[in-house]
Amino acid sequence: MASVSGYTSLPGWLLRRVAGMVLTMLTVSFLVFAVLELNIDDVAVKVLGQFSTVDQRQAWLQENGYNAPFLLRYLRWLGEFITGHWGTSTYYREDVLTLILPRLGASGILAGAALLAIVPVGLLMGIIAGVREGSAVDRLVSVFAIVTTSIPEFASAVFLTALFVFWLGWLPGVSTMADGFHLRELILPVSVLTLYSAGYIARMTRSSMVDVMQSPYIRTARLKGNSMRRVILHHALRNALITPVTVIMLQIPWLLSGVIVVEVFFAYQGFGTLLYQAALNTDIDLIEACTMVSVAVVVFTQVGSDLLYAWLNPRMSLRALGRSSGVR
Amino acid sequence: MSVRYAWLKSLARPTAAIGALLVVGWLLVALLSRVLAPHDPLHSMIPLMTPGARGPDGAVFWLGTDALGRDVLSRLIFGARTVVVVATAATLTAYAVGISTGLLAGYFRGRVDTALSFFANVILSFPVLVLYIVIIVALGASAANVVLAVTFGSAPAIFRIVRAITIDLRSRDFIAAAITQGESTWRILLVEILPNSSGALIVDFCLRLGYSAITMGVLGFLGLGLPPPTPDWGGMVNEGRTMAFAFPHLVLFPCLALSSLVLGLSLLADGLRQSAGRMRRVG
Amino acid sequence: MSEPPTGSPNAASAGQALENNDGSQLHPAARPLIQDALRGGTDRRSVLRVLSWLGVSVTSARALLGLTAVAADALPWRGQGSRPSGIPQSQAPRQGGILRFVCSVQQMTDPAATTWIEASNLFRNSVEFLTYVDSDNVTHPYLAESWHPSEDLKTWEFKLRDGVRWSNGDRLTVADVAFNINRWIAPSSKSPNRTTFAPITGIEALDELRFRLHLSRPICSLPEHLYAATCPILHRHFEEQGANWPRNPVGTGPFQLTDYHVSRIAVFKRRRDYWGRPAYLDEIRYLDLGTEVATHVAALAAGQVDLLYRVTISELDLVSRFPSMRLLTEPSAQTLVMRMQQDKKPYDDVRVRKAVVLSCDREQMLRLAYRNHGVLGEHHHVAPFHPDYFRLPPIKRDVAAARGLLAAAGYPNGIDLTLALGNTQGRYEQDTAQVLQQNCAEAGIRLTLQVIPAAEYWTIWDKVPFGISYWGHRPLGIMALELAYRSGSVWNESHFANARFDAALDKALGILDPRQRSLAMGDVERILQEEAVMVQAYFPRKFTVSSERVRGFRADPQDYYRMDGVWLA
Amino acid sequence: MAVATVALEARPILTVEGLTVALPQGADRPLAVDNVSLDLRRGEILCIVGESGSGKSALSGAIMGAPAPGLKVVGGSVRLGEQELTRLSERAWCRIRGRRIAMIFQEPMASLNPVITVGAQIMEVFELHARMSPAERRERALALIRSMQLPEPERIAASYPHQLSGGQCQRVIIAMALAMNPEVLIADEPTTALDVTTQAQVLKLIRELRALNDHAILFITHDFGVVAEIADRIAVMRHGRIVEIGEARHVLTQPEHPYTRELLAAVPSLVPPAIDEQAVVVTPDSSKTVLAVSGLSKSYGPVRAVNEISFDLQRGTTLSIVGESGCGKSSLARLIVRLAEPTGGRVEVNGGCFLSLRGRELRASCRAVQMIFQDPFGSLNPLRTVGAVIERAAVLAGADRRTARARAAELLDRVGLPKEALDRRPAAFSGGQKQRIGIARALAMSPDVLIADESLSALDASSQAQILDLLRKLQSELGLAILLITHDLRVAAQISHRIAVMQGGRIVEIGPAEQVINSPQHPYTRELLESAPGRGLV
Repeated sequence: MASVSGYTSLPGWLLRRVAGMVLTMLTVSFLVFAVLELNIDDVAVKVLGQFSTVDQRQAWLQENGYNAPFLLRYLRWLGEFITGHWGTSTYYREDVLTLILPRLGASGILAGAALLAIVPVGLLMGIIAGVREGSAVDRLVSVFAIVTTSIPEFASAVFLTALFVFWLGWLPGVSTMADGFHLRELILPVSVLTLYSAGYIARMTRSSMVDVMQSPYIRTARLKGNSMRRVILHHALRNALITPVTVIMLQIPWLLSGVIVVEVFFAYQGFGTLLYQAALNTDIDLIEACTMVSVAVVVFTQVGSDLLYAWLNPRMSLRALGRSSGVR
Repeated sequence: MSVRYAWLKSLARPTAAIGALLVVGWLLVALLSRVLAPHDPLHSMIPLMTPGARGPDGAVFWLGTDALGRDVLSRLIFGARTVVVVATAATLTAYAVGISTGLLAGYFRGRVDTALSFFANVILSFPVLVLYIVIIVALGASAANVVLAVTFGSAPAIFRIVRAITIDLRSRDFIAAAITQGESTWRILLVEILPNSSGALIVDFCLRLGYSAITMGVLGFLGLGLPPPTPDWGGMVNEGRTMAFAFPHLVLFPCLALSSLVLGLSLLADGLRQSAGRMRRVG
Repeated sequence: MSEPPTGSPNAASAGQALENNDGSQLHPAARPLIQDALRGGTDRRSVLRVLSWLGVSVTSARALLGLTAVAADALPWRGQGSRPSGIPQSQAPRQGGILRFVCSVQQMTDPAATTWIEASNLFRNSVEFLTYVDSDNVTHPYLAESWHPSEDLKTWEFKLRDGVRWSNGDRLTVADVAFNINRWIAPSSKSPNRTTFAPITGIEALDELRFRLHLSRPICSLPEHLYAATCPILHRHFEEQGANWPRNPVGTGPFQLTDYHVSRIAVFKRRRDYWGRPAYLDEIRYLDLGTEVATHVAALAAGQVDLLYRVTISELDLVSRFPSMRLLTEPSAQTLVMRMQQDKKPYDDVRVRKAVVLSCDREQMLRLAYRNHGVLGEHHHVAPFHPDYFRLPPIKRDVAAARGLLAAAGYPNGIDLTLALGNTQGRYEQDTAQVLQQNCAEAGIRLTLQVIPAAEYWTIWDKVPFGISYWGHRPLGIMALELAYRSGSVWNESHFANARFDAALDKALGILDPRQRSLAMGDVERILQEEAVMVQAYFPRKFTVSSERVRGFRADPQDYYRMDGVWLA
Repeated sequence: MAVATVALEARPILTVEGLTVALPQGADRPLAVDNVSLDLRRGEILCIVGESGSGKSALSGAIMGAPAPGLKVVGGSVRLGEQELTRLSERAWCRIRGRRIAMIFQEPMASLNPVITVGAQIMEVFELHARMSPAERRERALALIRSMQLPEPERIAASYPHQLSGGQCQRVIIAMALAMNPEVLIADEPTTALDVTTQAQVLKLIRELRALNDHAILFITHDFGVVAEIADRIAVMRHGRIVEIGEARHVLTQPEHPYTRELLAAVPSLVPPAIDEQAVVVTPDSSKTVLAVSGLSKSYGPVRAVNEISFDLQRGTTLSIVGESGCGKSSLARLIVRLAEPTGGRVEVNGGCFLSLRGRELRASCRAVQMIFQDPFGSLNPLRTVGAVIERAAVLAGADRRTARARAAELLDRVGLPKEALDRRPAAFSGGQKQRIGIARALAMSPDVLIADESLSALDASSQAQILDLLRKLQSELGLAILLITHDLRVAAQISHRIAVMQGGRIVEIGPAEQVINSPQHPYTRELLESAPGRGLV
């Protein structure tokens, strides 16, 4: 971190952000607990099945401590959660931790693959369009970007499946990875994700590139005798990529728990489907654990993107960072 | 060139013009839905007729019929009304919440700002889908819940935009002048700051409308959307999806409709952003 | 009682060749039934069915009645029964291979209390039943080698098959059976068997393999009930070892459970030491691909799976486009019951209920929601092809009468009702509801639909005043009525409590002679229609799809899929 | 006067003939540069002077073959030595720019790449134009930095642009420009954004480098003071054309073109105008103190921005507070007007304590002190018409709606704007006119004290002069007390009765204007006076 202007308050800043995260997680977990209170008595029915009698359900609720006052239950859950006992899922009958880890892994693979496709495509298009502002390429990229971000994920999923699975038969229809990992099963979900967010990244990179190309130091670079190519490579890119790179970091939370539609459509056993199933089944321990994980991911990526921004952009002092993080 | 003409001039740009055309087109369809729709969207006739097929009484079904024999074109037209009404209502409520909190946080800063920003951060990191499902399960699926759910999803983002603009405008001299002349805070917020942020807000409003329409589609797709038989594009895609490969028209047209509306809004927003940008440079 | 026709040629020889499996004395009712059937009085197939209840050897009875073993399934024990005839004989079954079956893997701990048919299909490969009922509803010996009832049908004596080994090595004895029966009828039992077998007062062990069941009132079709999904015979230490079958899957069947992950996968491997003929498949993998049936079809098209559990009407067109997919279909008594809870306003007024039933257009519902792939129902949950069905005068849709009833009930300008549904079986539930919505609109009933996510619907299915619930196929009409409409029954979702109906039900349950029983059923059906308990418009056919590699698999109306006869070409 | 003339070479190194640059359609005139011809000899500094929009920057861009986006060279020729530049290929231009002809810019901080160290940006010039080993390049860069009179070259080379001051950045840019010892150096408003003292040092540096390496320098500026300091020859530009060109002394003392004369007259001189000629309606009443500030201070954490400031202001008199940027003068203004809360001290307005007022009373009594601002564009709400703004101010001062409308018209007339201005939005006015509207708005509250925070620095010379006249007229007519905040001593000299000089948050000297200017006591005041460019103009 040498380049971050030597502030000793780096640990202080990090500490403050982690404290912020903990407070956010606490508030979110409390809100989730309160929201789920709306249909608390469904939990028993979900466990005992629809043919259990009312008294059986009451007995189960009593036995598992669901009849205790709301606050006590929340604090008990919090105590267990902090000490690593994330509870057992009422739907899957398995320990929450052993459920979440493989799903996180699966979503990690999907997110990684998606980023591998989205980032180069998005950045490249953005840069080319930004450099040649107003040219045919620029208009083409802008139109592509606007059109692809306007098609909802589920629509493109339906079209791509109809095309590649049923009509051409090239690709597997489902990515359950039931018998081992098959790269072929990743192609369709990743292409849907790429289609949706590559356009967004391209547009953002383009506008950042356009701003940089109009700044005074680019004129200085040209008037120093740099050829256009050198101006772009040595001067423009390093400034233009600062914002896009940090915003790409903020795509990670979306790739984790936001792509539920894609995961549900392709029956991909990822973190999104787990969260969706948990929500449908009012599986309290699982919902809480998933929420905590997704909040942690959101905050870590925010902190990560701030640090990346400070590291790439020496102008940014850490104190300024603290203030700006709220604004971003 | 006064501000009012700037808007009109911006529509001259090709992208914004196409965008405006699409948006106004769908608005008209929504307004005149009763007149335009050839059939009653809820009336069942012959199921799964292909587009262009002719019914027994000679009536042509331009876009075919769905699994229950209802005319897809009429459902699209009435669906436009649902999307326009619900998406606009949702976006407006999100804006009401977002603007009021954004202005307060941006103007007063200090504890108010920290508290509201923290709360916005909390909602942004809250898994919105859990909230959708719990609301819809607890209170039942209805247009009001979709509006509530979309508002919860959009308000924090709007809060942030308005807050950033307010912080920027607050440092301008004409606000300092107003303060030194004893202007009341409310008038400063509503007369001096808010109108000046309208440029950026209108651009975002168009994008936000598109986002709400897509969210309604996703909710419909996951079966959490508006209750049947309300004609709603997301719901139509969900209903038709299982037969999509045999009868693509059930899914193709609602997706095209939704995409074209969102495309129109994005193009309009893009056009307006260019003109707002140019205005800022000229101003 | 119609007079039996006289002078059928072989009436005299009826008695000689008939005998019970266990050689015991023939039940007195057996001979008159044969003579009546031979005289053409009652339908031979239902007589064969009754005889099989009475413990009569099916082969001897069939010979007498001149029936061939048309649909008898492959029976797992050596030597008896033939290959399912529907499959071309040319190819000898190939040993081995892994079958991938798309079926939701649900949470399940106690097979006796399971509520999902899919879950019963899983453990059906590992744990077995006392009797086996083929798709012609004829009951065959299974774990019970033979049985015979007392004259008053209140005492039933069973003899277990010898040499049957549990997967943990123990021998199957009466102690196992006693453990299960007592568990079912215990007051604290969470299993629906408590209602079905309520009349059983106790089980008396005669020796290691023979036992008697004592009943407080006669049930003629007891052996058939013993094949219900919730009646597998579990090991006697099942409860001591934690009463969680997936955790320690002890069973007598041809497959052994090795992996069980809810909502993901369940794996069964073939048991070498199975007492009957070992299965052909090496391994069965049940894959849970979620509730989107379209995704299942996509997986089949891409060759990732071999067999789907079921498909709904919306996938038919897609399946027909793939030559490699084979559509298997069966008529089935599964149906959608749109019932109204009698103790909730405004449904407490019979005129309101009648108005809803009268305004329903059954033909349009079947045509639009299920594209005529099914049989019209008569709002009393008994299917025309049920053996104990009694034909009532046809129902006519009468919107004017419905409107009149509403006015009489105090709703001159229409009424607002809410119908809750969960699409638990598929999109056609919602389509059916929307047709009812249009029908009711004509009668001034403004029906709003409340669609709830499937998983969530099971928490409120018996609480909503007016809701759609799916009922699976049962071989006898009376079985469904017993569980759904007898007052106080576990699954009585419509809170229908009518003494006259309960009495009519008991009467029908006690009658052996199929013709007499269907007469009694007439009263039962009439009460349900008069009380307008439900709108029950049609009985949809059952569909499933398999790739052409799969052989020996039959679409069973009850979804009771036996996998030991299945092999991969 | 200009430094001793250097022996000029006969043949010009740079000759420009009939150069014409077209503006994009829709601009207010067709051509940015219209048929300009000039030549430049080695060792000579030719100053091109003109108001903003006269096309002087467009000219420099065209000469470097890189016109600003939207502009296009449509005619004429530019010869560097024998080489005709207008028909050069881009590759050929890359070999000339930075090696034979170099440029320095107006915004020093923004003209350096923020993410690359300053040293690397200098070494890049050697990389482009010379074959050197990296070590040699680094050595040459450090030598260059040292020759720019910058302290600790190693630290400077390793730091980023935002870590250096404006003056240091400008020196780095000059180092970059002169790295390959180019024959021609174009300087486009290099000192406009700098403080007076830094500006003086940079001008001195440029003159020394010219003498040392015999560069031909084309110096572009709008400030005649700077022109007087540095120019050998002067060219005056207006609407894209050179209206007058000649020896510096000749053009400054006997300008031939009327426009040149007009420009020269608008330059405020250090000699305050004779008091008597003012039509005094309200005599300055030295007895009545309208504003008394004592011990006022404000600190942001460790930094004491305003440190124990005390002064008082009498009715009808003007006090100027002069200081360089960062000395705390703007913070002082904001403290008085209660836009910021002080950490100590008292402010009394017409005897009453102004600081202790809260909420409603503050709003009621704040009309006594009004303020006009620096940035004309930011001082008016772009969406509201001028009439609405002033009427609102009048209503706040207690007038009812009807009289407010009339009052607005009267005030506009008083500040010299036409009545039709009432219904137009600020975008339709020039910088000077916007300041007048600001003044009208302040007057609507009929204040006793008017604070002008750098209200003139954003205007060009002619508008500055007009606003100064207006303020003097208003003071004499209304008995207004004016507190003028500025960094420009000459502006202060023109209007103030008394002047206070601020440095590091403290008032280092205060007294009658004429005494502070002619016999300054404090050394900092003396340095300020000497740095003010164009002393020769007096």
